[in-house]
Amino acid sequence: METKFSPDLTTTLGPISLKNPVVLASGTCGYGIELSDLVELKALGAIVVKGISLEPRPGNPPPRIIETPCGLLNAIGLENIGIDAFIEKKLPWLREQGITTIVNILGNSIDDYKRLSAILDKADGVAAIEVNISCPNVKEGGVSFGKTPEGTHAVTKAVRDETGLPLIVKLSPNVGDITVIAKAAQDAGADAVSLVNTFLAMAIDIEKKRPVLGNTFGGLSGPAIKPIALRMVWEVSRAVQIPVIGIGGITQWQDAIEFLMAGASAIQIGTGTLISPDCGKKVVDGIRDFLRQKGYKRVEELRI
Amino acid sequence: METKFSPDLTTTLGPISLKNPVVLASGTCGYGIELSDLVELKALGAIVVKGISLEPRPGNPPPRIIETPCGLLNAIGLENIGIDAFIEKKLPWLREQGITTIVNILGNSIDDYKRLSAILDKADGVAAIEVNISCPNVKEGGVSFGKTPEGTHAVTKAVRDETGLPLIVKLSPNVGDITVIAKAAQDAGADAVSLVNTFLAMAIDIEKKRPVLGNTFGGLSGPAIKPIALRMVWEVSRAVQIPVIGIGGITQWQDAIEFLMAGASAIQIGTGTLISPDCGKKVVDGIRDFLRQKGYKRVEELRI
Amino acid sequence: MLRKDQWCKVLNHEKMGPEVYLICLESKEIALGARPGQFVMISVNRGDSKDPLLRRPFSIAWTDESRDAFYILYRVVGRGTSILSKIKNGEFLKVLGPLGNGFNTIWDEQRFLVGGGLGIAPIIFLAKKMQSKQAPHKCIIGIRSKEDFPALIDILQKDITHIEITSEDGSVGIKGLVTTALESLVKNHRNCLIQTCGPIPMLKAISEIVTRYGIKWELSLEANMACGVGLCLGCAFEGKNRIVHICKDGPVFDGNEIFA
Amino acid sequence: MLRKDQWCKVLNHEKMGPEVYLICLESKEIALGARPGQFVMISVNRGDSKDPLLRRPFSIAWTDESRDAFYILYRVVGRGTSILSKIKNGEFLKVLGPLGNGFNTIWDEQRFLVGGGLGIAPIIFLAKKMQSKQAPHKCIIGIRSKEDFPALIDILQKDITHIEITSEDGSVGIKGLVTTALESLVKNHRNCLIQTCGPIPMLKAISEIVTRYGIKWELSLEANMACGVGLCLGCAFEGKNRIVHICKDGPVFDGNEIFA
Ligand SMILES: Cc1cc2nc3c(=O)[nH]c(=O)nc-3n(C[C@H](O)[C@H](O)[C@H](O)COP(=O)(O)OP(=O)(O)OC[C@H]3O[C@@H](n4cnc5c(N)ncnc54)[C@H](O)[C@@H]3O)c2cc1C
Ligand SMILES: Cc1cc2nc3c(=O)[nH]c(=O)nc-3n(C[C@H](O)[C@H](O)[C@H](O)COP(=O)(O)OP(=O)(O)OC[C@H]3O[C@@H](n4cnc5c(N)ncnc54)[C@H](O)[C@@H]3O)c2cc1C
Ligand SMILES: Cc1cc2nc3c(=O)[nH]c(=O)nc-3n(C[C@H](O)[C@H](O)[C@H](O)COP(=O)(O)O)c2cc1C
Ligand SMILES: Cc1cc2nc3c(=O)[nH]c(=O)nc-3n(C[C@H](O)[C@H](O)[C@H](O)COP(=O)(O)O)c2cc1C
Ligand code: FES
Ligand code: FES
Repeated sequence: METKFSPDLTTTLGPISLKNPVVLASGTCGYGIELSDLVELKALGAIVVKGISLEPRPGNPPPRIIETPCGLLNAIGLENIGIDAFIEKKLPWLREQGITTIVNILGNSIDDYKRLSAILDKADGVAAIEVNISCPNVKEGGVSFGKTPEGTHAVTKAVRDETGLPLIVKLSPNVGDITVIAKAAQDAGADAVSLVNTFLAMAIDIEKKRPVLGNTFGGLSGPAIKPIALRMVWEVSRAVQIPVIGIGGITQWQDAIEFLMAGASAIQIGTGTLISPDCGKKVVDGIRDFLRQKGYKRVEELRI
Repeated sequence: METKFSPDLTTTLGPISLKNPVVLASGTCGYGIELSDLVELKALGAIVVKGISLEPRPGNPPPRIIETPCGLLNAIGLENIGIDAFIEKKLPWLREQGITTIVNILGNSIDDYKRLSAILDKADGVAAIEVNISCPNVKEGGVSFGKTPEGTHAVTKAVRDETGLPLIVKLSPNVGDITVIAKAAQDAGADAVSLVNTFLAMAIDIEKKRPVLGNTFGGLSGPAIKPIALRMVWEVSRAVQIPVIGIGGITQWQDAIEFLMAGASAIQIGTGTLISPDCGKKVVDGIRDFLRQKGYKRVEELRI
Repeated sequence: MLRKDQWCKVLNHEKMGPEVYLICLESKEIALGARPGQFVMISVNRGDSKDPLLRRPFSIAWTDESRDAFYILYRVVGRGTSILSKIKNGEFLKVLGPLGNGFNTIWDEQRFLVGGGLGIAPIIFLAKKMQSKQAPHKCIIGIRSKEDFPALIDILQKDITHIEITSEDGSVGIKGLVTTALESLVKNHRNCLIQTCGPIPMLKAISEIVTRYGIKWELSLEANMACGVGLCLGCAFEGKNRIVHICKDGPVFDGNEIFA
Repeated sequence: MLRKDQWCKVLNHEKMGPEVYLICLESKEIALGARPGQFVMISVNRGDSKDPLLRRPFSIAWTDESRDAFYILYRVVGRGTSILSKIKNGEFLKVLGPLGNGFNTIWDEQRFLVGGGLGIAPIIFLAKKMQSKQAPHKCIIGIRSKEDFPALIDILQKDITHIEITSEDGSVGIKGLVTTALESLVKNHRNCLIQTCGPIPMLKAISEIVTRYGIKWELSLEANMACGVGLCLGCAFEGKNRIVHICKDGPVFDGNEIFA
């Protein structure tokens, strides 16, 4: 009964084209190499490396993670090796492997973002920049830009002015109306928006009578947040003209289909990879089978 | 080894005092009577009845509920019998049973809230009014007030002017900074704030290629949201001087302790009762045992 | 009301077909107090897991007073039923019930008990009740194929005297739809009561038959449920003139209140 | 690296004490390739449940090459281990491993293998390895009481030749703390290597001993983990001069890098 054709899984995010819509999310696939013996990274649409800042960052004091019902609460605090070490030590391997690499960047000031983009603009092997203005786990900078349309516009424009690289702006869900923020990113020249980053949340250790995480607050990810993330992707897809990358709680192919139906052009998997390194690969296979079984020829036909 | 004293479970919410801090949340305990053969309602601090409007409301088209990972997505649409039928048919029974009854009200306009409060002000057996400005499941009115400090202030003040009854304002989590909204409620004369209501969310039926819920969007509740709700309660408790009632994903006594440690003076259980009618009773017992075991004499000593 | 939330021991759990199971649970209260058409809400999550979060509603398929037991017949369709299918004898399940109104059991004339697919569960209970009361009845079961639950068909053919089975593939009983069989029977029994449970298309087909012949009928409905006891108002169903709540107004309704 | 994500069959699952279990899982790769001190990440959720969400890390307690099997010794402390404890023989668990670096196994002088509480798991593996290599070693196990896992104590006393047990309540071996026993042994063996796993207070006490006598030591640490393979940076631990990541830099560290 099944049609036996091979559906076209490619998807375009403005200036870039991916071989399939499944991308590994920043902070959950290291710099790629950590996963390389466990999964074939080239089978994925792309990977987004751990958020990079100008200087190396040590991250937050432990404990940094705790499980919650169907969720993961983390306060890594953007520990990373810094842009120079990244370009010198990590990027060449990614380039040689032919892995489509998106670089997630984070700064404390507009100037940080400018300098990071200028450096990446000259680097070899960067498919796109994802601007993180939405990480809830660092005190200064970062997230505060993502809270207002003005901040979002300013950061996006600063990066846009520095580089011709495809530019994705990653949005925070910790806002009243996410469509307003998405439009600001679009207006400032973003090629795509990705959403969502983690939800600001916490857990308390009742035996010790204090917050579990060293940082008090953390970011909530995983299946728990999927219904809220999906709603935001649905809303943003209807509010902007640029492509939307859906993120939040995707751990199986059915979740990915929901986001693609809601209007996403691609999806990212975060916590899913932490639980099962081959999550992304299975999602790719599942999407292909679903398209084939339903007779859809292209991913974008899924859109409601 | 355990000290065998009996801790004092009473808690005060401004003008009212509850025999213990465990309250059943609006929309999850009907009008009380539906639960009466399954649990002893008098063993609880109070119950908040289903949101009441001036006129009866039919609610949203089905399907109205769907399960999500560790969560419940609902779009009941505030189906209720209307204030007159409530006062005539439901309130007398609650009063006779000696159940501390908080009435949750919802209107489309400031005037609706005024009229509802005026009516309740004259009714017999109302321990407090909980003003719902945060239900995501109705198109007009309600939730839009809860989105801004101005709207929150206006509704709260209108109700305050009509009644001397203890006044609780129930906050929406679908905002950028919930402390701003909480302060607006406090400034307008609220005796307490309760938070959170449900998170605006959705699910898609991938076989039917359309949203699962008849209403497209629904409100997410249950353990999935607990870490976010807890963070909001922590923040609001530190931002206002009035008592805070913590709500969101409490299904066991340990959850309740987390909220009380975060700063809540009382807690409400919603989805927990739907899953197990005796959830509230078990939470009361668990809190008592924990206090006894740790040597706390009063609930408020839990606060961090 | 007799309803109660209790831990019930699994006395027996058997596979009836590729995806269908019959589970026998211990409960004196439900064994003695349940009426055909009533249901229970079962908590399927294991250990301290909070997912799946909600209980699952299942009709009581029949009771066995001699063992203080009742049966649930279910198909594995998703996460909850898949977890349920792995429960072993001797384990315990949290069960809230019996819930809902149940079918009319005090009708003196002929009655036709029509079950489609897994909707046969409450119909079996009703048929067994009528059989023991020696009330005039005929039970008509429509299934896709005997292959769906061969072991169950054997049980039914042994236990239910007045049974007629139709199967879409002809693998057991009459080949065809249950509604064809029903129509040929009711033609000569207009003063009968039809009591039915099954998929919506079957119910709609029956509604045409009852309208044609002016027959009384009762049907049992399904909806997603969170509480099963009237607290959440989640189990709404759009009847002909009003929204009904399946868990507290039903699950059994006068057919004419639901379909035109 | 040999690590792999695979379904492993439960060959045996036994209670060792009120809250302690020993589970035997089938895996040729782990049986042959694992080193003492390495661990695995086990997915404990049943069916399609998404809660508990994360895998749980457990040390490999020992391997049995003849059966292509490895053992995990664990205590029920929360939701994950409670669900794990209900797994039956013949069921399958998803296991990622072997992970982490493992203990130094190429030291020629005397070594003292010190395990406290459930930290004995990787120490047993190491002791068995040293025993088969006939390397000079002594295994010192400190527990609260034999009552915590009587069945395990019997196994250890049978299988591990150079073992000394201390118990806080004196129910088995020497009454007292493991560190007291250790100190009296190392006094005369300064050119030894201490390899240890156990609760932080025990590690701190050992750190005082090693400082006093200037002894080399390795310890195995624990932290909450999401991935176990270096992706999330969640398993950070504040060492003396730098933050380490337990899953990829460890779980075994030079003791002097961690404690002053
Ligand atoms: C009154 C009543 C009696 C029922 N009796 C039986 C019976 O005897 N045998 C049997 O096999 N099934 C019966 N059902 C249907 C049964 O409840 C569902 O098949 C079951 O809930 C599916 O759970 P799942 O986790 O496997 O599926 P999932 O699809 O994973 O469930 C997701 C959610 O949807 C709900 N859901 C999915 N399908 C249904 C459905 N058809 N009806 C209600 N809720 C649903 C689940 O309860 C859960 O909340 C009955 C339903 C009702 C309302
Ligand atoms: C490298 C390593 C090896 C280990 N080896 C063993 C062993 O051999 N035997 C044994 O009994 N235990 C061992 N542990 C501890 C074991 O992982 C925890 O006891 C277990 O994860 C608790 O899970 P839970 O769901 O029952 O507890 P919960 O408290 O419900 O777990 C909640 C969360 O906290 C994490 N967590 C809780 N306690 C610990 C802990 N002590 N270490 C790490 N994470 C924790 C869980 O993994 C989970 O993510 C080891 C831990 C690590 C890091
Ligand atoms: C451990 C961890 C680290 C993360 N680090 C980053 C980061 O460096 N930059 C970023 O933009 N997002 C980061 N995120 C957010 C994820 O990329 C993703 O947006 C979020 O986890 C939601 O997706 P999920 O539910 O699939 O995990 C991190 C998430 C986790 C769990
Ligand atoms: C089925 C359902 C109906 C609800 N109806 C109302 C309502 O009428 N008024 C209101 O203020 N909140 C309503 N709520 C929100 C709850 O009172 C509570 O704020 C929310 O569910 C979060 O708590 P929980 O996670 O414990 O369920 C409803 C929630 C559910 C699940
Ligand atoms: S399922 Fe809750 S009211 Fe019917
Ligand atoms: S547990 Fe993820 S990096 Fe160590």
